[in-house]
Amino acid sequence: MSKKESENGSAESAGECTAGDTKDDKGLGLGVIFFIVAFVICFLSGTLLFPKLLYSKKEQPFNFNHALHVGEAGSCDSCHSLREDGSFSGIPTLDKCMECHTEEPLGETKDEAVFAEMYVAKEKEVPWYVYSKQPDCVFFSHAAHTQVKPGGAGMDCVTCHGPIGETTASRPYEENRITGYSRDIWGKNIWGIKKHSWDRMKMDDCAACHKTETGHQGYCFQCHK
Amino acid sequence: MNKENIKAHKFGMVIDLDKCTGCGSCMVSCMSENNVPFKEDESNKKDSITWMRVYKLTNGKSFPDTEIVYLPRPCQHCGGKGDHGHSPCVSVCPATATDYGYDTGIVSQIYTRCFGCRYCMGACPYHARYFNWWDPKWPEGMEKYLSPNVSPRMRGVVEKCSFCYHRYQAARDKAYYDGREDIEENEYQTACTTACPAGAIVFGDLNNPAHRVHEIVKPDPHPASNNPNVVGKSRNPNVFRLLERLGTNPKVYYLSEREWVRKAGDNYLEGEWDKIKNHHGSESHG
Amino acid sequence: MKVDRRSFLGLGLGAVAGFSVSPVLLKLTDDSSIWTQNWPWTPVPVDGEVMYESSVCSLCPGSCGISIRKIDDRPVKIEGLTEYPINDGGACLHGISGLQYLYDPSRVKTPLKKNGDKFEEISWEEAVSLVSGKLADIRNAGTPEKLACITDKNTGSVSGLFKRLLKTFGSPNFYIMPSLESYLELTAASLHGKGTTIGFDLDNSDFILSFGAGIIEGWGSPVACFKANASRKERGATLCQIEPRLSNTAANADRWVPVKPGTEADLALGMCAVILKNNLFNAAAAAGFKGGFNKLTALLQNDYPLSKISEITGIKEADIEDIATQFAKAKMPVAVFGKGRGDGSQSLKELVAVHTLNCLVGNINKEGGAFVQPVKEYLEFPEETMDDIADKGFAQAKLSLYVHDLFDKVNASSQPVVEALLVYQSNPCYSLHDTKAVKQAFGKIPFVVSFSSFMDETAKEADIILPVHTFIERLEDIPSGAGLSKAVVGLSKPVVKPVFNTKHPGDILILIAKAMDGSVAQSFEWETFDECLETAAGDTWGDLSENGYVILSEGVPKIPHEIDISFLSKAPDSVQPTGDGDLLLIPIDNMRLPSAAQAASPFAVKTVSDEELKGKDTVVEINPKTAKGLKNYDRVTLTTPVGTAKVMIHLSEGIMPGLVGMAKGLGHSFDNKYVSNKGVNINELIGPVIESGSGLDAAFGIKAKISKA
Amino acid sequence: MDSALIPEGANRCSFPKFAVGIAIVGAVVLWGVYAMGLIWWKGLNQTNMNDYYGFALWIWADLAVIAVGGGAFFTGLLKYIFKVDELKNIINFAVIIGFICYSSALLILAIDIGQPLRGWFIFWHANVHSMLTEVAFCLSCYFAVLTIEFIPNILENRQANKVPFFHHLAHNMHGVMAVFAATGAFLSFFHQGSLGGVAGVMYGRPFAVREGLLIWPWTFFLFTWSAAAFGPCFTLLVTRITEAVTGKKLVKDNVVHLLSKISGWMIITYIIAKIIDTIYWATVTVPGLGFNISHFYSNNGFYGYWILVTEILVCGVIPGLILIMKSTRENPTLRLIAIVLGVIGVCLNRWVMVLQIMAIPVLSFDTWALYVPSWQEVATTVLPVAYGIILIAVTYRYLPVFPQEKELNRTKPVTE
Repeated sequence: MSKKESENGSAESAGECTAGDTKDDKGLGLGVIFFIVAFVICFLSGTLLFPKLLYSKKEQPFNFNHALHVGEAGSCDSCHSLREDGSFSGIPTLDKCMECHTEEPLGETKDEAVFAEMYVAKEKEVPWYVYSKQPDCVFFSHAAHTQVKPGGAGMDCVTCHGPIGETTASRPYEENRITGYSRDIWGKNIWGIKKHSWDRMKMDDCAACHKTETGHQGYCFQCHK
Repeated sequence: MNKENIKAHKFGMVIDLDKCTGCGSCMVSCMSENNVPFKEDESNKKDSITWMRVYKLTNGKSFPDTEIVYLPRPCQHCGGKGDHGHSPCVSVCPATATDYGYDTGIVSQIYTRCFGCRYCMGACPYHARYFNWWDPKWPEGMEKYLSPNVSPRMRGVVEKCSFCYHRYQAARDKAYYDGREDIEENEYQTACTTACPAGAIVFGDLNNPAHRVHEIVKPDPHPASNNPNVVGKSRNPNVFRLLERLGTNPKVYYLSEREWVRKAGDNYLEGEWDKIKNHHGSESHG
Repeated sequence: MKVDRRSFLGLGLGAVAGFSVSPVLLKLTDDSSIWTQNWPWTPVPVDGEVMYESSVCSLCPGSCGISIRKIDDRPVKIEGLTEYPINDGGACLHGISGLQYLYDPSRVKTPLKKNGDKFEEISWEEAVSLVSGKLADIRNAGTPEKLACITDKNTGSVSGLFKRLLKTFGSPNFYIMPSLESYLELTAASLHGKGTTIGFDLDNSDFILSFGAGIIEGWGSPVACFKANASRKERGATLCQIEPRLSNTAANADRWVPVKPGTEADLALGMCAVILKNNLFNAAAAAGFKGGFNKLTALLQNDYPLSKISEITGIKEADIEDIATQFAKAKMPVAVFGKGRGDGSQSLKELVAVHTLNCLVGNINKEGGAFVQPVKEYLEFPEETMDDIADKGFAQAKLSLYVHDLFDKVNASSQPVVEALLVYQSNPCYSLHDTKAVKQAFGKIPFVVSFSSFMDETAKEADIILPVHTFIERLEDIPSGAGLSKAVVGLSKPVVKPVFNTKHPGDILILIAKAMDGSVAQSFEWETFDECLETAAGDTWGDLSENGYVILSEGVPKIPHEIDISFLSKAPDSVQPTGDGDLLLIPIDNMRLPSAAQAASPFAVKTVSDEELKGKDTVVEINPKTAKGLKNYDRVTLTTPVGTAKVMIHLSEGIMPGLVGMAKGLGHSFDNKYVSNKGVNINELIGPVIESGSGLDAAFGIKAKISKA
Repeated sequence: MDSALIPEGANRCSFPKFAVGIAIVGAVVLWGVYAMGLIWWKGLNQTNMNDYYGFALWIWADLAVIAVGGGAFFTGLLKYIFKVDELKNIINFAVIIGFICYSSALLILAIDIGQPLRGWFIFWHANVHSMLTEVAFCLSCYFAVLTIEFIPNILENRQANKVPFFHHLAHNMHGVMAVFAATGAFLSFFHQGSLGGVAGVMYGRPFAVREGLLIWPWTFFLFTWSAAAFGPCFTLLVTRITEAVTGKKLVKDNVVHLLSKISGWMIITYIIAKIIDTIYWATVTVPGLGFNISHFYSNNGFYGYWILVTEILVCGVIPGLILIMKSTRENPTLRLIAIVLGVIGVCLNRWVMVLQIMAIPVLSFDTWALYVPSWQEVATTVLPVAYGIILIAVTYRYLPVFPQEKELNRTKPVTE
């Protein structure tokens, strides 16, 4: 709006003050060119360069083959399970891993060797980066979403987490330099455009789904603590 | 009306002031449960964060006819005029940092949304809302006892009692896990309720006639005949609410056999109390 | 080509427009919104699996069962343990704040040795060798009786080990701090014979006559009392509270009878007289009285006529008669004693007089009455090995009967009568009357060892501090007492790894004993305290470790008891307050402020009323009639024969004119800004008054003056 | 030194003298800025506010400056919409005062909130039901309008006006100013009103609560009306002070008389409404809630009936009467008394509607809560005053604020 006004202003003043002065037309032309060049550069850098600056990349401690584990263990909840009190256990602890693994590697990958040497041998938990990590103010009940009806919503993991179970390698974790949030919260697409239900995990996405599924976007305390 | 409202809960509390001993367990249990900070000098009660505050009331008579009663005051979780959910604080918050959960009747407070204008505090006649005048600081190492169920607050935001909403969430998680549609009365109890050694606090669903709180309070679902703003008045003559006449419709009820205590719950013009006391709590009974 | 103003304009506008239609603005707005919501200095508690562990609280004699909620290894909340026989789910504010003690800023983090005015850190090895070396010197000098020890109680394995150490060392000088349990045992000893104790069946009584017992002020086992009080309301049982001030108990009672302080014994005896005169006593019970029932009857009838009692106590004759009659006629009456929390100064005359009411109406070992039975023992230590030095030393007479007297003796003598003092789980430099004198005595004792978790007033006076685990870091048997109608022993368990370089007190004693020779080392053959407890508990251990508690006795004792009233027959005198002020300063016990060994937690201090503490000032309570124009929060100087203090005024209609009520439990002086340097320690203002006939410090107050500051 | 910037034909004091004056007031500004920095850095614990006094001195100052700044919108409304042409001689100054008041109000709000960096959440996450949201939106928009109204005056500076673009811009903006004035009046109506609404909707506070029309409590209308009534008083007062300081007559008497007259009638109508409101509130509203009005004016060491009498009679009825009667209105002393009383009256009203509300106990067992502001609060409250003085001094010196100045001071060029 300010642009329009100023342009009008300047055109008017040009017309009134220096009518007949042809140099101004040239100037205007040059202005337009500069405008277009600046516009394109800024637009492109805002779209392409900006995300690169905004996020820092962090590699996971070692590569994790989800597809392989799903094949061996069966399903997501073999490792990412609900506890008996209904809370979600999240990323498995070393103890959980060691229910299947042994001191000796089961396979021959370099990653498993790292796991065995760096973590199992030292009895240290693996410091995984959690792609879907929500901030402290958020309460999220996995039970409410994954448990079957009539109590729960009976959703599957993919709806929010995407087909992570089919991946054979861990992608780098991207952290927003301003907020410290995982990139998965805003989503890969810098415009915030989502094609799949799992492309974004912002509050509005929760609210939109709640609105569709329950008729109401939900009250603050349903998801905040 | 949406699906969630059909089976809505209305969590509330009734506190037996004759049993209350003023021991302070509820206050401390609340602080410990909800990561309430503390500071060097807490003797100025006007800047001391106590979601649950125990007031001391006296009957104003001189020695030896003096009487004392203690009155624990959590957030009253007002339903607002006509019990429509427009609590005094909720309707004034400019940033929607507090809302009324129509599914539970609980008034929320979202610390990350609040920017500290304190309008809600001005609007609340119960002084149930507290401001973080200081950044909370724990002595070295003590932050290890903080509970992950309640976010610690930052300086410059308002906080208040949440009826231990996280306990409701935990109870629901358990119910989901067990494949139950709803929670049992004893599964969701606030930290003050469970801590009270005198058993003076009863908490439950005011919409559920099987719950003890409902049995004691017997809330009248209809608006009071003399004040359409008042809904949910108790039909128990010994039960009252604080400042009921304002139409805030608190969900915290109080119980006392002592008349002066019941009278202290609200403001009355001269002679007014004597006219209504016998009908108090039962005026819309018939 | 000329680059002019318009080119720049175009450039600028293009840049703005380009960024505006790119995602930058939207994304940055959203990100800055998020950025302002999470400040890095606000702690984010780590989430994990929720687990509950049960244990027993030993912060006070209440011995409540507690449930500790943990997130993975991290305890986050203490709550009452449901179905525990004492508190069944209830919890008091101090227990709930228990985790604050774990991380208390004043915790002693490692063994310390005093060097001049300062403490320096030493290793455990050095600490143990210093203590054992010093003790060995005393023993080798042939004066083992010059080792003294103070703990909080007589029962339990840790106190047992301290006693064992002293006995095998050769010293009889083992003392305990006054507690309700100690007074119950004294009263029982006087009326029913040594080795017995008294419990009150408050849960079932239909008429509770309390002589100042702060049933909801922290008296006895506080949570059990809160529950009994609540059940009283439900049962419709009566509570009649006799005390000079409208305490919470008085406020909650059915009847509050203000009495002049210090005249409770006379009142109780006056009521006895009424009961005797009106033939309301239980004849069968009275028939069994030993020690001169007739003499007592005659004494009461002559010396305690209603009119005189009324004048002494300030209570109307009709009221005295009425209360005595109601008490005697009640189905299950019980008279309860132990002013305030019951752990302060008490007069044996008063205790015995009140309990005589129980005896007269024949409610001993009846439902709803007073239960008299032997102190329950559940521990059996192996026989001590005693060498000559031990035998000789142990046979010596104790320096004094009670702990307050010990320090008088120390102060009175020019020679060191105590060469070394061990202090455990008690804070005499804070909680005994005339703390200045107590500290002076500490200065005269050449070697003081404090077994303490905190740098409290007493630890500060010590030469060596051996830091012990707090109650949630250690295994310990916790026997109940404190006037409960049942006897329970609970097991306190370590629910968290020790936060600092501390040790279990039992383990420290074993280490010290092993570093010595002779009968001491031979009597401590266990490797660890855990082993010691397991063997000493014997048969009890299985149930104790499995259930977390064992009920030692419950219900009405079906055992005979004797009643010996010879103490009262001697017509002992009542104590009088010292000084010549026109006012009487009395202590106020309040649930929110612990008064004994354990200082308050920051949470507890936060709950303290601004009618008791304002900023750094103690607020004292006076009746407006006494105020003489003083207003709320006026500053005054309070002077007693023992000390002076600057305090503030709170006007209250709930206190008898002529009295100044001051909260107990304030005025700590150690390094915890949330708790210390707040108000005045009342024990700095009150001096001991020894009761003739019992030797107890029975000071219920002290004369005082106030003048405008 | 700076004579090139001074409007043509105007007499101004020497630059050093001016600089010294600015420096003195500037020191006060610095003091305020220091306090502001403390508050931002250390937090609101630097104030004496507490959980009972969530709203205190600042909110009063905020409401007061907005009320007295109401002269801008009301004069604008009269000038541009109702075409009261004489007012063009004071409209510039009214706008400047309004600009100062509103920028101060925004600054105060920025200090007052606990998390200043989140202040924009009021727009980003707005709750449309909150009166404060309405205040924030209208306040910000109206501040933008005031800025736009102020710009032409700035562009009339001798040097700026030499730039043809600025010259024409100023000219054209004057042309469309009616649109902005209308917008401003509309916005002002709402935010002045919603500031009143802030108090009126607090139904938990019997002293504040009022019944009303639809969603708007009566205080909504009373606040708008009082701002329109007393705002011009403040404009006149500041003009009078400026005249006294500069030793010059800047606005012709007929303009002053006209504005006084309008203000007088507004005050009278307002005060009648206010009296009716007070009587209704005292006899119907609060007794229905169990309160006798003596509850609000007794049992404390400060708030008595005097405040009610002062606000309504001394600072309402009296100035109103003085200003509606020609003889008294045209007596400079009486007029000055009236406008001073008027300004005090509206400020007192805002005080009562902010601070007294907070002081009064509502729970039967609560007590009065009185509060004394900390020096940081005082300094930050004085800050806008000092800033206002500087801005007026600068604009007066360099801009042709008063169109009649030259005419009125033609004969005898005097330096102050």
